[in-house]
Amino acid sequence: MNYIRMSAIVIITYVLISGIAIPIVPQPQGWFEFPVIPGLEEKARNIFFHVPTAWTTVVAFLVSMWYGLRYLRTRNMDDDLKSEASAGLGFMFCVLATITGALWAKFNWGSFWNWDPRETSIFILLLIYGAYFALRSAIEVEETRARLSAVYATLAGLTVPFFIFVLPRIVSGLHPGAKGDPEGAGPVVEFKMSPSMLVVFILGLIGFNLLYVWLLNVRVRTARLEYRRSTPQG
Amino acid sequence: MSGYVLRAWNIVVRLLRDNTMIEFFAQHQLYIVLGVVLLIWAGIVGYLMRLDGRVRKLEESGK
Amino acid sequence: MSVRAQIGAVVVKDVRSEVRNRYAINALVMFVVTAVATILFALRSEQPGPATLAGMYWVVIFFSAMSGLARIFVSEEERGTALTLQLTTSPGILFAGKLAVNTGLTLLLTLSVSALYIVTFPGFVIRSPDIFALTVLLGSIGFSASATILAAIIAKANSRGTLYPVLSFPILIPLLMTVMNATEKALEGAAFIEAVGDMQVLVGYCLIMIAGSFLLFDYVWND
Amino acid sequence: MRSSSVKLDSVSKRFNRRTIFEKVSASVNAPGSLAITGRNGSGKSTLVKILAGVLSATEGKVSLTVDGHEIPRELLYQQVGFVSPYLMLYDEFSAAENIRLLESMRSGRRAADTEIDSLLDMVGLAHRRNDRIGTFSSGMKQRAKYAVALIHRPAMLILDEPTSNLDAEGIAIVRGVAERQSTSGILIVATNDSEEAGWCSQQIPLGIG
Repeated sequence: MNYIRMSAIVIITYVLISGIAIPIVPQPQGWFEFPVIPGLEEKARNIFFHVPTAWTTVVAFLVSMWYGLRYLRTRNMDDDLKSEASAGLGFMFCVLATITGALWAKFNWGSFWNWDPRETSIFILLLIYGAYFALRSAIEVEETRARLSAVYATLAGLTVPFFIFVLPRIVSGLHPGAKGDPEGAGPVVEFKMSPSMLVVFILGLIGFNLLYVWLLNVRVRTARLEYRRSTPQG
Repeated sequence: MSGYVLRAWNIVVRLLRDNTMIEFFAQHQLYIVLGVVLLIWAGIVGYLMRLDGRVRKLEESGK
Repeated sequence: MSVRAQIGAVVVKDVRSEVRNRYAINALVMFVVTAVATILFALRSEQPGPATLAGMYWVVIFFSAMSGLARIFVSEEERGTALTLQLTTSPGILFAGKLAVNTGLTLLLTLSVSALYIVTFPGFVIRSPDIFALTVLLGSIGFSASATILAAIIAKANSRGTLYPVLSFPILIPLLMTVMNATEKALEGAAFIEAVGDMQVLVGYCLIMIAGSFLLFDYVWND
Repeated sequence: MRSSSVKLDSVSKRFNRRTIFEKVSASVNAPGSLAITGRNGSGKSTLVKILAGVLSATEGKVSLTVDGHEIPRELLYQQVGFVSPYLMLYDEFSAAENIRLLESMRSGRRAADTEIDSLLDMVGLAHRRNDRIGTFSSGMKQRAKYAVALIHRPAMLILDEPTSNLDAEGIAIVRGVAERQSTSGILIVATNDSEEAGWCSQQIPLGIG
């Protein structure tokens, strides 16, 4: 855990410094300069923060679902604590990803929200997290709460393939001539970045996931303490 | 002690008077953003470390 | 086959119960009528295009279904007959029966909303009946597959009425988007080949949701 | 007569982190009977629900064996009859309809009219055969539940507070049912009435201490 903590701090600090400070120039000379991506320019820096948070959101959701399924098998309340903690963090990262995405969209596409496929999927992820917590707060018996929220998380997880494979096609069908500049997002989505950017980008992915692991660890431990404290003795 | 403070003050005054610092940041506004972001990040890390330590203490006292 | 007879008995029981009590039907009918009337007031003499009509068509179905489909498990829980059911059938048989009843109810709902739309909106002309029929059929099956297991979850929670649409919406979005897309094509008179992709998505959704709910229902139903 | 036996192997139940009961063990071989006694809130109803496969135990194991085969939990309903005041029948159906519908849900078979009539006759409801359960008094509802619980000749009959809401005639009927079940199969009675507990050859007290 100590290694995870230290590497999360080091990597994210590095990503912050290099992601913000490395100048973007037309002809990059080495690792300390980024090339200009047409249509993105300085806005390209968002890649290093937005994409990792969005990625972590999905990871957190899958972890939550995994522990939910494990609860159904083991009926061990500790698995439910983990599932809930991961969902809470996922929600936080989801909000961050939505805000960074919306800010970027404002300056790149002209408005905060365009219902582009990716924006739609993150919106739905927010809804799923919201529904998950609404369900949890509506059930008083903790065994039932753990059971039903695990089932709901799994049901929601079953729809994920549809968002990944189906949504982009359908939404562009629903919104012909949608505003925006598909060229701008192209190089990012298809990982056609210059090596100097790719390094920072991948470090960003790793760093934010390590941060998530650390946060999850702290949250699960506090949840365990709380659980133990409220358990009647004897 | 007061000698150091005085010397630092003099440097700041000179930087401001000659406009070197202001010019530098006027050309590279990104560094201000970087400074702010790093400050926030340091705050978050510090808070998390403290929280982590407190939780560990509680865990140990519970055993 | 004993299993088929058992599932049939669940269906018979629910249908007969519905005929005597009209828990769901009355709510559904009133909801559909009010929703369509509100849309008509809002539009006055405007004539919306196929995309808007297809969207509004499924919006009415979604919200009416949300007002009625949860009854199938909530009523058992409220009357205390859930325990009786637990003592009389296995979860799989019960779920199959309830799913069949809800699918029937949803089909009835889509058919009556279609009829109402055809009568009240001059622009709602089904130019590709093949696409429309298949969309409505697959849409209803997928709809009720998700709605039935969510109803079972809701029945065990407090604040049931408000929670149901909240839980269903994210899970139904892929389905809603696809059926809206396909319905739009049906209203525009597209050839069937153009909607094949949508149909594949719908079939996939139905299969995944039905299989998933069958596997998960045990955990919802039994403590 | 089928050979059957039920076994409770150190069964515990916790609920919202509260222990209801801990390490309860017992076993009954057919023909035989077991009374579960204890104060209100000692977990009698919880234990019989675990026996019926409706609730799961937090720890321990419950197994019902019929003709040498252990019945999996999802098929327990075919072997168990259950009567209790908190069990509800469908108000909108008549007594005969309730029996027929529930039996066809259970086994897929259509119960013969004669079968239903003889059961209703036994519990003294023959004259109200076609009246809706919703119009019944609570004692009559309790009687109807016996008919529903016996139609499939269960290997294990579970009675939770068997005589609640019943008059003297009803109690006599129930005593007859209990006697027949304990000489042909397994009878489980959960009660805090010492007379009812006396119908059974074994007793386990819950919630001591």
